[in-house]
Amino acid sequence: MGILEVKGVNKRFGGLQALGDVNLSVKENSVHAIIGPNGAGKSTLLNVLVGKLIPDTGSVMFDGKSVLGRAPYEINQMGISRVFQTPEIFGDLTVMENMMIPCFAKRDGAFELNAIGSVLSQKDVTEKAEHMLVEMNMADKRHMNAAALSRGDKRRLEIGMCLSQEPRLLLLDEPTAGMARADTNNTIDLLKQISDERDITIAIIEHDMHVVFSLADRITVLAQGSPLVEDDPQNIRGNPKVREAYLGESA
Amino acid sequence: MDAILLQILNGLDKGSAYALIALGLTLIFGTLGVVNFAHGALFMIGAFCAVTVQRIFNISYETVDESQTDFLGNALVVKTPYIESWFGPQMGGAIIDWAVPLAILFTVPIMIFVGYAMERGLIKHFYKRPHADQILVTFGLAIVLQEVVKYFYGANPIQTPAPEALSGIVNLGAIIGMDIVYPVWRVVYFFFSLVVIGGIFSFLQFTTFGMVVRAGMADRETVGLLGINIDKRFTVMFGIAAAVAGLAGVMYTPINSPNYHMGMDFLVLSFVVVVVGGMGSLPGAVLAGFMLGILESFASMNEIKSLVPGIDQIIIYVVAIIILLVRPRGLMGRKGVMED
Amino acid sequence: MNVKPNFSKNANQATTAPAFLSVWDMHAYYGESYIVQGISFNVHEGEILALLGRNGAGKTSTLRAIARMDNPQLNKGEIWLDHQPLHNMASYQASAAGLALVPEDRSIIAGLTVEENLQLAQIAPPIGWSIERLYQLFPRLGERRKQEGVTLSGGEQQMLAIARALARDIKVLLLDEPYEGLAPVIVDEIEKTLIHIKEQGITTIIVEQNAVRALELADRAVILDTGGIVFDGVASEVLENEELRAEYLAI
Amino acid sequence: MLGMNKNDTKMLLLVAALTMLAPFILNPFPTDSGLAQFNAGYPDLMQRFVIFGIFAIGFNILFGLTGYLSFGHAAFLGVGSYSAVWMFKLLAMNVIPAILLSVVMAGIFALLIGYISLRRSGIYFSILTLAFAQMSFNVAYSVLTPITNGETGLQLTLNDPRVLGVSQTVDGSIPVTNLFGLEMRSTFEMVLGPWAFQFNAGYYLSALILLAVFYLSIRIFRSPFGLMLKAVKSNQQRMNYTGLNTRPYTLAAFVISGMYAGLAGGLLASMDPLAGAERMQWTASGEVVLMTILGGAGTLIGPVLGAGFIKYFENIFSKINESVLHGWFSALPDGLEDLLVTLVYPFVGKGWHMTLGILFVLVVVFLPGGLVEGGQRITNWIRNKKAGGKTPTSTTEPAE
Amino acid sequence: YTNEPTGSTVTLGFNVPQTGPYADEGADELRAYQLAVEHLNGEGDGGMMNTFSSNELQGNGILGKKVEFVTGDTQTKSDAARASAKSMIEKDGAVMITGGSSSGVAIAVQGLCQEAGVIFMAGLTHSNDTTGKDKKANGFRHFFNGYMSAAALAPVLKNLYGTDRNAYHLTADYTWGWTQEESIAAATEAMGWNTVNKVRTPLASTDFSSYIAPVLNSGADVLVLNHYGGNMVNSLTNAVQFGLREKVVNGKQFEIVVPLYSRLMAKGAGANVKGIHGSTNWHWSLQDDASKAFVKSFGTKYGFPPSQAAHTVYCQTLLYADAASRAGTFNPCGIAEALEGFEFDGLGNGKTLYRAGDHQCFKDVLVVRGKENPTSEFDLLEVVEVTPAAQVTYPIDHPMFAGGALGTCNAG
Ligand SMILES: Nc1ncnc2c1ncn2[C@@H]1O[C@H](COP(=O)(O)OP(=O)(O)OP(=O)(O)O)[C@@H](O)[C@H]1O
Ligand SMILES: Nc1ncnc2c1ncn2[C@@H]1O[C@H](COP(=O)(O)OP(=O)(O)OP(=O)(O)O)[C@@H](O)[C@H]1O
Ligand SMILES: [Mg+2]
Ligand SMILES: [Mg+2]
Repeated sequence: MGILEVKGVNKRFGGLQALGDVNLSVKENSVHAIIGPNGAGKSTLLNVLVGKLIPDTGSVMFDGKSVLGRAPYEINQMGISRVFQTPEIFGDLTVMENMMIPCFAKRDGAFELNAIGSVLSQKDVTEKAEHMLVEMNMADKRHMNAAALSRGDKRRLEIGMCLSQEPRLLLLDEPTAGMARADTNNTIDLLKQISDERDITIAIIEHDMHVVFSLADRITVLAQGSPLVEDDPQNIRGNPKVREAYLGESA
Repeated sequence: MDAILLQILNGLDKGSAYALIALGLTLIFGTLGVVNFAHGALFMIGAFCAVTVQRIFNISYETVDESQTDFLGNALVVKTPYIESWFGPQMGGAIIDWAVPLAILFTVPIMIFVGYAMERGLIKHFYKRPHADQILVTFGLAIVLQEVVKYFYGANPIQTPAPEALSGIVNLGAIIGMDIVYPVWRVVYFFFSLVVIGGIFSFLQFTTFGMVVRAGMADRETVGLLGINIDKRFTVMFGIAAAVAGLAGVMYTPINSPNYHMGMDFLVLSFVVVVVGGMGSLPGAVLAGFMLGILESFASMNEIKSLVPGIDQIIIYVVAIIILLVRPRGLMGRKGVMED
Repeated sequence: MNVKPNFSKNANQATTAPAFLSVWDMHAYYGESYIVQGISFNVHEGEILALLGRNGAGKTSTLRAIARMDNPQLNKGEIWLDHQPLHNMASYQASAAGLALVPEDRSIIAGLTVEENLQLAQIAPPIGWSIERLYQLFPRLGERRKQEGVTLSGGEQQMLAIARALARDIKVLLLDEPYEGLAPVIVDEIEKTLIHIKEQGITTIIVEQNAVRALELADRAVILDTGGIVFDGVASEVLENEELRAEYLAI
Repeated sequence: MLGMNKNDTKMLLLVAALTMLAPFILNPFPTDSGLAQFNAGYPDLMQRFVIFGIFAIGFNILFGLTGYLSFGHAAFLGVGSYSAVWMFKLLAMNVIPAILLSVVMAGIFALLIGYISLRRSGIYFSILTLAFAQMSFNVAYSVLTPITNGETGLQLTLNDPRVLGVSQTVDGSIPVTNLFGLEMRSTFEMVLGPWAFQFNAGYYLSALILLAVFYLSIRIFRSPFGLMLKAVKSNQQRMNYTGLNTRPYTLAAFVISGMYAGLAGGLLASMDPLAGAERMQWTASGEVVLMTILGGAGTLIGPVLGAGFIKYFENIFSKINESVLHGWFSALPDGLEDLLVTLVYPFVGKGWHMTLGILFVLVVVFLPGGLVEGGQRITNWIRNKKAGGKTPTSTTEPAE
Repeated sequence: YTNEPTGSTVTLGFNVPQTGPYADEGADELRAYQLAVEHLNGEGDGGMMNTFSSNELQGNGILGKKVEFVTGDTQTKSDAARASAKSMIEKDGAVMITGGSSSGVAIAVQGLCQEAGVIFMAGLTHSNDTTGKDKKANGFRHFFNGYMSAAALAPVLKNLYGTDRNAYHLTADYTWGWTQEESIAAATEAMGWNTVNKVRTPLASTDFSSYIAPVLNSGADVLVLNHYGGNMVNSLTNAVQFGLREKVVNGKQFEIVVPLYSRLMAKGAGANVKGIHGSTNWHWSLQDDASKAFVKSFGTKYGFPPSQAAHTVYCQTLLYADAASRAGTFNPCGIAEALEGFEFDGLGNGKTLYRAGDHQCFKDVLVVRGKENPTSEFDLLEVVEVTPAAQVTYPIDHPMFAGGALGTCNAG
């Protein structure tokens, strides 16, 4: 029994079957990669998981509780955090403030807030945010407005924000797209370290096979809205169907 | 029955005014994304174009009539319009009589120019600025325009009658054997607004102009990258919108005598109409205009008023609230237009 | 103006052909922050140039400045394309002169369908490939022609952005991370397309984090670091130069 | 100090000094000079400065932090005023219960309207608030006349019941508003040579309240709550996916700012016990929007400056008439005098609207951040001048 | 007392609408005020000071003090009007406030003056309430009111249109409209008319067509427009548009009545006013010496005849000055005492009484009609009847004026 159980999820957009009978089980504390051609429905699946979309049929259970029908913030409070394909950050706020906001969250993701603001808790938050900035290698940009970051930096910031929430399930939609090689490697290391040291489960969508194969414990290949295969990384690499539909010769 | 038909008619007629005013506003506000608090002022300037034409036609020479006295007891100075002396009292009188329709010819270029000057001189710099700044600058502009008009024309309403031939009443019910009389000019206004609305629709529908402007609104940068000079098109759009506002104004003058604050009187209403219609939707604005017009007419019926006292005071707002709660983006609004 | 300016400092010894696109001493600012700090390079007709560098190096800013976007502001410098002085132009004029930029965020226009996004590119002359021909190149787009552009999957959007550039008759194509977010098979496709485009005589500048792929495709490479050029030479040279690779590309 | 950083403390102290010394600062010209026309240091206007300052500060908590542009805030001001006047009529002439009731009533009203309006965002929200406010205005103007006294406005009369007090004083007039006996209208006049300075009890009460709520707004801006609101403004989507239910936060901001408006309304009524429906009209809501933007939305001090600016024009420029102008220019030769009067006259007196409109345009074109930015530019310029050299202007820091 | 003048001058506060819909009326009032000040200070031809029955005023200011004035903008809003009045009292030291062009504002400012301890000489305010339920000891009204309009109009209407009529009222939905509607309905019903309907229209209406349309089939043969200002111009224009003037109902010609006329505003309705009856406080075409003197004085200075608003505020200024002179003080209580029960003549409306009990002036009221063949742009109305004061006088405890109390004079 995985921490995340997706059963028989269907989603249509008009005439297009974006998700067709998707079943997926993600084991606790594993890194589960979802790969597949463009338009396969990977992001759509994530949208269903975080409550942005409501599927036509099917069930989604997180930690034994149903996710469907809950508002995005409630789902987040259950412990699911998501990095978007196009970075969603607070453009008007500084990098530091961006990082501080999720740091106000408690361990389980619920917000603890004090409108009058006790000095002490704010100090904790600042420290934690500072720590996270260092970890994401962004400390020198802390006073910049987030909108002015380069794209790779925006993505790193977003990952950092999601991590500092200390979620139980982290959903990553192409986290290293547009990231320089060096930072991609750093991110891989960071994610590895996180999945090893903390009990965070990671589901990752990625087109960069280097990232996928360095991280994933298990891989699901999605094609035209349905899972094609689910297997260990080595087997996926060798799977001819996957090669044809997705990897091409270059992998 | 007659009474209800009459109110429907009246609602359509009121609605045509609302729709026409809202149409101009939605071109600027719903399409260009500029919160234009000066739209009422454009409407007002259109109306004063008619006043001006009337004044110009009435420029007179003076003769002294010894047989009569003025209020101070001096000999009366009689004024005769030059037009009457040039074309003879008959023809000249007719020209003066037709001042309002003739003013249309004069209004369109003036309004396009006003729109052009306004956009190039001021609004241009505000497309990317926050809506709040747009409000401040257009509100400031509206006040200035208003005060200039007040300076030259005073604060009281100025009568600008419809031509004699169009100012009577017609019996619209005659065909169906009922007695439904209605002022001719209001019928004219109704059809006039249909023509203008139709014209604008077809212009935006059958050319790519509308699509380009919409695209430019969503993402100016990218449209520029595709080789399109979007600024020019925005200016044109602004000119058209100003002209529509002006036309709405000119034609409105015989219905109610224009005064310098008539724009402000219509401003809130026209914003409500546009938003209820849905941002970015021209048909929405027109539909909402007619709908609110009809509802307003019904709400002012005695039967309704006796059921819900004061309903005519608030009907527009009640309807606006209900529609916005039931339909998040108004009647026909497009997603993402001015939702932040 | 017939004299073709040749501003080359030290570059281009490899080839003697005159420059088709010249960038000379370009300085660009975002408001008060000085980002592009005096860049000069040349591109020859029909060549593919890879513009590389880590996140925040200024690659995007350079492309945007060349495409004459309002931001960053070009405060000093000259850009010549085929005898035409781009530096005096606005972006729409640069586009008319034959320049096309595929921006990193793809900039698909909200509220417009796929087809309208393409039509939009064919309003102002000069007009390039027909829409039908583009659909042949990217069948996925043809299938989704009535769908709103922004609801496309990430990869599909990328295709649309490239197609939109080709819908115009262009001389120079500026690609900002075209492979980002694309499945490996599609990357192969696009690479083929780029080669195809090159065969048509179109000049290309490609910015890419997948440096190896970009370098394999490109004839020449320019490496940026914090707003200045640190390498300008033949592409294969970079692949061979361990030091460069490690220092600037982390590969 | 008091949990604020150094800059904020400095600003609070500055505001404190300005408000406390306002009777001096606003009366720079000797009473008999021609320029006395520009003096603003009389009780009524000073009261209006601070009260509308409070209104604008409150509005800015909603608009500056969350970006929700309410076009109906005047309704809360109106509700506050009506509540206060009813309190004076029914309970007592002491301003404390009246002000408390206005804040509470405005809060309840804001809760209702906000709860519904906040289901929408952007322009749709603005129009919803506008619709509610216009409805309130129309209803107050006519249908609810028994409660609001319609067009005339709710006033005290000689036969108000007034449980804790008298209906009329011994000399047969209506008692006046007071704070435990200190009459709001009592004014101490200090004459210093040609100058006369007025110290008014009502003004100082309002000013102290302004300081308190200004401090509160600083704390809100700097608190995590304020940060959350700014984040909501910046990216509501991300906020949702960070586990925050944004609705209660925006609603809280809405209610708080509504209560500020109610407080302002209550104070207005306390200074001058009248509540008119036109306080709720859309133009009144528009005015506070203009004040906030003019001063600098999202900045702490901006709204207060904006409020002062507009009220100053309304009350001072509108009073400059032709004969005042002739008075100013009388020293000049006749022809020149007439010429100058003709040139200036359209912009003062009945033309004060024109000047205000022109200034709106100029400010927003040249000072995109409002008056606060103007102030910053001047300080920067002075600093640069002092430094003597050409230090590049520092990167635009948020103007606060 | 408040603002006791200590120097050689005395300051009066002229508080009129300078912006908003009544700006032109406000401007005309200001002109009249300036004229009055000139005359009080001995400049100009003296105007009605020469015809005024009281001979106290010498052209040397008031009580020997030169008259100065400050002006303010009421914006036709109670709040703004009070702010403006306060600034005159607190900053400029005005001992008297006068002006106003609407009842709401007049009542609001009257209340303020009562509290502040200065005299308020109301300008154009026609609501019964100003000297009815909202009367104040410090406030005085020279202008007539809704009741008086009705009392003057009714007999004329009876003569013209007979006693068998069905009246339909359109009424501006606020206090002034209500009091006028009540007054007219009562007066016409008393002479036998039937009131078919009383319909309230929102103040903010600009287009009255949806209120006019039902009139067509209501069986009414008289339409009474209890509207003022812009409302009146529009409702009248709309009524004429719908052909009401040509309509024949039950064999009777349909008639429109506008109980309160303002010549300035009527101009906006243009030819639509022709033949339509109403009442007015005063009109420049009156031929008594006082009116002629005032028109001459005003017309010579400004080039056009004064409006009724100008006339009433001019009178109010002279009356105040005269009362101060007679009382020998600027103390509001002294002045109030001098004004209460004061009888005078020579200010244009014949013999007039400032009644002590409610501070309302009782004088002749004019019934006017829109002129068929105007000779100039000012020549819009013609006087058809001068209703004598006695006919419009009502007892102080008349129910339409009940509630409220004058209170006692406050000197601050
Ligand atoms: N709102 C929508 N309306 C219509 N079609 C949609 C919508 N959202 C997604 N689609 C379609 O659903 C399919 C799946 O999209 P999705 O974004 O999930 O793909 P993906 O697997 O994430 O692809 P990529 O790797 O390119 O990001 C695509 O063909 C897309 O065009
Ligand atoms: N709008 C902006 N305002 C201010 N600074 C900006 C803006 N956009 C980018 N910058 C800054 O300019 C620098 C260069 O950014 P640019 O986007 O050109 O980098 P890049 O090389 O394309 O990086 P990436 O690989 O991450 O896309 C970065 O430091 C970035 O923070
Ligand atoms: Mg995707
Ligand atoms: Mg980039």
